Amino acid sequence: SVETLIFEKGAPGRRAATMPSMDVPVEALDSMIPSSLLREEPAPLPEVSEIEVVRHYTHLSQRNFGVDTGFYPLGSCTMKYNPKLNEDMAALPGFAHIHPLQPAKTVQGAIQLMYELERYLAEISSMARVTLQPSAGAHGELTGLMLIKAYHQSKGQGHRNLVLIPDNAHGTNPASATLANYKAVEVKSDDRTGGIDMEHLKTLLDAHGNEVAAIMLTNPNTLGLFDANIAQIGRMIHDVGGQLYYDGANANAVLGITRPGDMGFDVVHFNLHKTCSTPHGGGGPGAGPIGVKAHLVPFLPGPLPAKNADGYYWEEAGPQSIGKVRANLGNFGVLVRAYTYIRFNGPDGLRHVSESAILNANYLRQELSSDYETAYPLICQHEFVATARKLKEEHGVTATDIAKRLLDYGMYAPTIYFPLIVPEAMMIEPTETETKESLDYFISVMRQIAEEARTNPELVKTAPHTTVIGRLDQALAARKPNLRWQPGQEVTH
Amino acid sequence: SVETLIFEKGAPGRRAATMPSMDVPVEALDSMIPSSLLREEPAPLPEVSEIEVVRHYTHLSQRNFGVDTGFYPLGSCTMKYNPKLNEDMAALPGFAHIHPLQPAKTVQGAIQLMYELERYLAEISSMARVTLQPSAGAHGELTGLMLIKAYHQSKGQGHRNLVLIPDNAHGTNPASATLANYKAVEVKSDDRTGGIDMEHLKTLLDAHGNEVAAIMLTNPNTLGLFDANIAQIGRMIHDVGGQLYYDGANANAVLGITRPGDMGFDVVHFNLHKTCSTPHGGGGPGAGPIGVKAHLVPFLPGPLPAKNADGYYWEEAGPQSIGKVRANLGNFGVLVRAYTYIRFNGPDGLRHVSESAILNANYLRQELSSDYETAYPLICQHEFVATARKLKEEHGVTATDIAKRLLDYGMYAPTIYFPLIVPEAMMIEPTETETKESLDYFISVMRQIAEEARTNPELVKTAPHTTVIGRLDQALAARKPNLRWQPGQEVTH
Amino acid sequence: MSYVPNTQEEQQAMLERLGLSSLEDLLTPVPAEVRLGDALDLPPALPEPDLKRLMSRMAAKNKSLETTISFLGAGTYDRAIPSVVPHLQNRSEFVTSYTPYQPEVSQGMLQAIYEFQTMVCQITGLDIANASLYDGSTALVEASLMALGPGGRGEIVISAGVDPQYRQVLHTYAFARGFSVKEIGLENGVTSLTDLKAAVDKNTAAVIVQQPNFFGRVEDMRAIEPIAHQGKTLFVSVITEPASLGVLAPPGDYNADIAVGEMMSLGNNMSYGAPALGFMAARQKFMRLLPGRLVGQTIEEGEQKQTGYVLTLQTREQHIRRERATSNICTNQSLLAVGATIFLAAIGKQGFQELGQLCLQKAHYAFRQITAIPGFEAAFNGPFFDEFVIKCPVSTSRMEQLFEQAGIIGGYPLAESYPGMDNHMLFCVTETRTKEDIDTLVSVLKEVQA
Amino acid sequence: MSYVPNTQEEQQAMLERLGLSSLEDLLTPVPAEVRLGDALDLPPALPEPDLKRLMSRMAAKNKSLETTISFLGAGTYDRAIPSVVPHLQNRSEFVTSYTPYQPEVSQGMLQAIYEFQTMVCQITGLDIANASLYDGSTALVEASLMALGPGGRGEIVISAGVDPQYRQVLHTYAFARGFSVKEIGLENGVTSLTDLKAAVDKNTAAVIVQQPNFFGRVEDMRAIEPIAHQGKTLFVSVITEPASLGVLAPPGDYNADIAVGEMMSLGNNMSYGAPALGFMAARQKFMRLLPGRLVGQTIEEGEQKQTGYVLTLQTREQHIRRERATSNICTNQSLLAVGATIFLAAIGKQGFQELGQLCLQKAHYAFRQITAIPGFEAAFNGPFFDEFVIKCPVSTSRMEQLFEQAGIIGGYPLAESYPGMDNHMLFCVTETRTKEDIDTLVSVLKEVQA
Repeated sequence: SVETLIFEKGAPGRRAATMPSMDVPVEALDSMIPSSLLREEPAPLPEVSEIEVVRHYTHLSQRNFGVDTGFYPLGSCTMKYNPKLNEDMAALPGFAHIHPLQPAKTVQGAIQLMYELERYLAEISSMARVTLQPSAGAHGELTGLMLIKAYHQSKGQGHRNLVLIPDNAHGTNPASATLANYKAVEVKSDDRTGGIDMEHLKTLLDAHGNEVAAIMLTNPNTLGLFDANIAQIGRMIHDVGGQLYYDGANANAVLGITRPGDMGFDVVHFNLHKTCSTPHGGGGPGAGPIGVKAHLVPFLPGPLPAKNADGYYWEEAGPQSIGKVRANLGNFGVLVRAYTYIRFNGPDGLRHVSESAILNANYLRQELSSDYETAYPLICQHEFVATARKLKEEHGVTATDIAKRLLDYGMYAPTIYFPLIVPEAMMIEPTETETKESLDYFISVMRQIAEEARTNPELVKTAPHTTVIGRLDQALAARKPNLRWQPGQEVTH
Repeated sequence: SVETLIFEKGAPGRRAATMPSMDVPVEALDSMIPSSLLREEPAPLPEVSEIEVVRHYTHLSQRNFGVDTGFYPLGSCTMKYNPKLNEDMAALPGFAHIHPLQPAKTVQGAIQLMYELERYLAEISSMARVTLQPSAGAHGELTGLMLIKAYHQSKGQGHRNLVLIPDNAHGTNPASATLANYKAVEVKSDDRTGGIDMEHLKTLLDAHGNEVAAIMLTNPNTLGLFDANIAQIGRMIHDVGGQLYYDGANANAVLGITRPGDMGFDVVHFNLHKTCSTPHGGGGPGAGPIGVKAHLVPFLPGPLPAKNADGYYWEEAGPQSIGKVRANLGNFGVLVRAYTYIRFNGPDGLRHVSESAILNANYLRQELSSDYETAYPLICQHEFVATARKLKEEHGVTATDIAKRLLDYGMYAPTIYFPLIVPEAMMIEPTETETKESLDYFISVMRQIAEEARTNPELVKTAPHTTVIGRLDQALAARKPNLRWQPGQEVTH
Repeated sequence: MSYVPNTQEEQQAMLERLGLSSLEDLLTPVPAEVRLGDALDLPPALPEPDLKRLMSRMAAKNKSLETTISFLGAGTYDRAIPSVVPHLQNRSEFVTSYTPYQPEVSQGMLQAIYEFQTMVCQITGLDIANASLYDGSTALVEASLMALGPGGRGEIVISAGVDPQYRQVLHTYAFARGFSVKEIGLENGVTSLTDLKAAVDKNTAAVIVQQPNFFGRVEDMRAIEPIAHQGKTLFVSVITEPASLGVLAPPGDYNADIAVGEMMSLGNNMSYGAPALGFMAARQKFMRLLPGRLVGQTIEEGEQKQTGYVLTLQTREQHIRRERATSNICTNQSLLAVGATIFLAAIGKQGFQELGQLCLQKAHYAFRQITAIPGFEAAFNGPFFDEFVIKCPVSTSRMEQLFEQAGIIGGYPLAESYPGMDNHMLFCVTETRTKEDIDTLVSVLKEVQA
Repeated sequence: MSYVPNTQEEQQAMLERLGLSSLEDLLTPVPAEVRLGDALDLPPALPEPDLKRLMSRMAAKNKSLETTISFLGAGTYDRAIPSVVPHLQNRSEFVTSYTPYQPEVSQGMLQAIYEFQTMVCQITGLDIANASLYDGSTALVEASLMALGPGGRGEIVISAGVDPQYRQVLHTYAFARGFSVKEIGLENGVTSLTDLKAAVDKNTAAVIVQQPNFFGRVEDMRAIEPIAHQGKTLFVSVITEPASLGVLAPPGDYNADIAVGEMMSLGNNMSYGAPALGFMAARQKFMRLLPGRLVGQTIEEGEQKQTGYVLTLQTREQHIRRERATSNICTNQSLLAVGATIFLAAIGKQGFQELGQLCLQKAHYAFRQITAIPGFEAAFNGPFFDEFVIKCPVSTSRMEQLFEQAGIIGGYPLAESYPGMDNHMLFCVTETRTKEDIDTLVSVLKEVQA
């Protein structure tokens, strides 16, 4: 079943939405704008009626999987339940219909919310201040590195040009380092613990300590393992004059249990769309606030929310600020949802979130271990990495095949082939909002798939079978990219 | 794929929504209510978490067909597009969150809307006044008959106890007559025109004219045919002292073209959920306002919206009123949607609605006629009745089979086996909101099904094949009714 | 402004297929003598944005109880609706669907209604329930018609404690259908057992009592039941405030035959009082007499034998039975039933208890505070749920002025429905009222100068 | 208050499977020295109804532009959003879905983004577009980074007519990445062609001009283009008010290489300015240099060969290319792109033209009315779209006081971003402002005493 493109629907002259009436006297167009600057041909947008718009996008939605339809055992992305309450709060007219340049007097509630959210996030991460500007995690990373750069320059340490990044890090880490004009240097993982290889770190610091601007870590790391050496790592980096950056992608494991600031980190980003339950929206919007220790505060982008006897206001950044990292004030609509989430849970609730996420992950790890070797057979935190290495070697069934077969059973797939250091990796994060029944179903399906791999590998290798479409030709898509519809285009190729 | 019942989900102690906090001093329960009147066991409602509630009802919605998902070629029920604008207007806090007993001063907008809607409906139907109280068409019918009864009694004609009803009328007509303590008398249809058999009517009136309280008609009738004798029928009924009741189910054919009042009717009901685009909601809510000619106004239920120099208010009913037919003031949420629809369309738009509905129906009638005989080969109005008589005789394929097979093609089924006077009837009403493409697709599918019936009747007789479930055992459901879940119940039987 | 998708060109092409040249040609079956000459005299069409502005202004002329403190109840209750409810209830596959006559593509709605029927049974303690009725008042009428049956007994005995509007509706139907109604007076705000005893006789088809009654008073249903049941009379319980069932004994426990009432407040907006959600639950033996739609569980005809849901026992209904049907109901309140189902699933077993307790405790706190103010007296002495009647030191119209000045909406004046109860107001306090709200009311009352 | 479904009993049972006795046992990998001793110092949990009340009160402290007349633009535009847009955009299968890495169960989102990419091309007149970027300002940065490439030219030339916030962001990135930025001054409110000519040299990677510019003035892009293109410099057009494309020549027509900007106003709420919807369109030859996600059409591997959609050219992206990626963007603005797609489908070809014309005509009406008031002068002379700068007879802070008293929100004071422009205000009039609104503004201005 295919849903044709909106461009293939409708007929000339059809329309859906009506425009406001033209209630002012009308002047000739070219009396206002020189003809040479006027549009010659109308944009060839669709010409469809309202019922066609409604059915088309309703059908598209029905061809899409979401948290509301099923389980996402997806590592490092914390696909938890997105409360409807959050959506309703963000839709309140006083939040949804305000302009970023309104006088402060007319947006006291909005500034108050951002003021308080900043303080909540600072408390959760043990940081001095937080900027809510960054739009997503990667944006936060880059902002954090900019702050570190500005800090080093202020100390006459502008030459520091290395950023240490573990070999199991998210791809955004090295990419962000490059964008901030740093050189990314890989730090090896310890085969046994999954944490930083302390020897390798020491070697690197001994050789290049004076060039190190920062280390970027997530803890628990992408293996779902908490690096017990974290305090020691912090001391080592600080000793050579470097800064510690905390990638908050895995913060769902630490709420109320441990705080990046207490671990020794100087900068931390949050992924509010992971940790604080705001929806992923099929890839965004997110929000990536960053918190910093006191010594980095002068460099924060401005403005920051502030409060005095007259009420809330925006305080412009000081002279050392790196400047704005985006227009306006941050992804407010997302921030309202995160604020709602924090107030709903309270301190005990947030801790219960992390404990429950950890329990669910360990439960899956334990129950799956007979069929899927865990990369590191240790108590994990909110996620763990299993490998399909054996099934591949023995039956030719890959992590991709298993992922695709899961779709047939009404679930999404784990993150696969990441982290890069684990062959046929399947990174599994159940989150705290899944029921035991849901986890048990996942376990039974994973066992079933292992059995299928052993007895009928072709079934798995050709999966999915029950989805609206089968595996797609990715190579063709990349070789002959078709990125937009053109009139007369029937099918791609 | 089965979705288990909500009762089969969850676990003891689980919960979704949270209650407001108990912020007043708490007293012992039995100090307030005698123990004998207290509930002993809590109601055994589900114990489920929020994610379970969300997934369960999301899944149920996905197992349901609606106008937003596809075409309903459904006669006499006008399943047209339900504008999202209507929904938004009904959800405005000033409409959605008001109490029916608020002082008039605090609900001026609500009374104004009902005041104006009453006048719009009166204009559309050519009636003197309208009551917005009835909850649905059938409720409107009964209310109308009550008015007629009160009117006759006021004239010393309380003995009139017959209501004439054509043999092709909706089932609600005779049922309403019975409820109003009338005897329903069937009037035959004319084989040639589909309208009232004038001879039979004359015979009935000659014999029982003095006993006739009313005749109930819809025009166009359930065959989709406009009865050209309507003015004459009106005169005949009035001549014997009877009243004319207009069943508004088919009003989508007459907007701005002809009006029940001008045709001679004394009472008319509207189905706002048909004619005025308010959604059917899987079977309700609807709204069934009735309009009446001036001589019936004193009998209307009260209160009625009124206006004076101080603003809008509710005017109590007079001494001849039949009294209220429901609590409060009418299905306000539905009325807001209908008001929105009328204001959006305006007088020209409403006429265009009916003309387009008629065009779409005739287009289908014409294009289907080679495979499906039309009961009456005449220009129809908003709907028509085709018959599968031939396919049944020659291939054993019934109207039911065709209906079920349509489901496989992503469309709903026509109304079947109604009206009762047409064998293997399929009553088809496309409405004005379907595109030509949608009609052409329906035509091609109906032709395809006819072809299937001829070449592979089994395929049609065992349809549907692509739905989430196949044909269900209706006989079993009625023989051993299972109307509720019970603990421990695994499956029905 | 139009939702008609086809353009003039497309319509012309379709007309050509019909051998016609204009839309006018399709109207030939409508004789000239009944044709409308002019355009309808209605306001001109408005584009969506202009119409939104007009409607928003009209809505803004109403004082929304989302932002106004109100103590109105009297049959319609302000309720805290969890966010999940509208999000799910308003899924367009529910909203825009037709009556589920084709079960293969309507399993979602059918299953939701089956769950609704079950939940109605769970909270009322009765055996079976239907798929909904228009509202509480017409549900009461339907129960009366069931009790009256075809011929036989001809009188309904009803307590004056039943919502006055419901009684008005019953009288309307009694006029049309031809049966009689006898009202039983109240003593200390509850049904007079003496009068009731005297009223019930062989002609009595049903005894109808509301619990809690219109004054919020808890009736002694266990004492009423044997009186009602004397001589095979049916005992019908009316419930307008379903939150009470979280605390009070349900109809099943006090041996009611039928329970009817209003469940709109469970998950649906007040919406100026309607669309509402009438319900009916009954003992098993009345199954084939129930009015309205019923959803039943069954299995697939084919080999798979999957469990599924269908509209069943349709032979009772008007579209099959026609003039022999005992009810003419057709369209009902399905979407509101879905709302109530989601609401009850969301608050669940524990939440439903808490809901009742919150209403009870908050109302009693308000009652204690108000009756402590000099000049404000409790009208009755005895148990109540979340509503109570206060005799005020000044007229209710004066009270309403004071509430208006304070920007709140107070209680409901009773004199119109209960002659003689001048200065009496019915106050309702549900879970949506905070202590702060109640204290605001109390401070307004304290300012009243007798 | 918790969204954790499993009860304590269930968690205990799971712990037992793990051979553990408490949740605490799972935290052993976290060393004591970094463990948090106390509970977090956050406000206590609130149940949903209490939290809703708190949030509603906080929201009520903001003046919503749904009910307040405003003439603010300056990069964020109030737009009439058809009701269909949020109803469809907010379908939970879109809202709660992940990045569509598994195309077989994500065709809906993928196809919607493919349609978005196409529509961006249709309105900009360029060949290709990506799946969205954070906002207009970061889209401008991404275009700059594309132009700068790996090594090579090192300077971006940007008009002072580009949104001041966008330029601030560019400067921030220039600091971090290490490139230089040269700003070109304005003459009569538009980019100085003389200065631009003088500024572009072999080190210029891109010339960036906003159309219409921050003052609403229409730049002569046809005159700028040859200057920008001298010596293979890229010409980047910035568009913050996409409604202008209904009337003005699109970037493709004036030979821009890249167009970036902000499309939040197409179907998405203002939401205090964000989440926004950065877009990027470009000529075909830049395909493999585009940052961010791209959706491509392809076919099934199996026999059916159905058409489908996938994320493609992922080897450009950070999760594959890591430190060699040219952008680090990962999460983008998919859901807002879906909103814009539905918006553009709903208003369609004709509506998009009308939208531009409504903004243009209404703004010009307002301009004529305002400049007719003694003391209020047009700051510039020349074509503008839906924004214009007025020199007021009193200070802008005095103006803001007057607006506050009148209960409206006026224009945007320019002095902070453009030193020397004291008393200057930027007024915006979109299709959402009625003649009545404009006349209200005019009557407020008429009261101003110099």
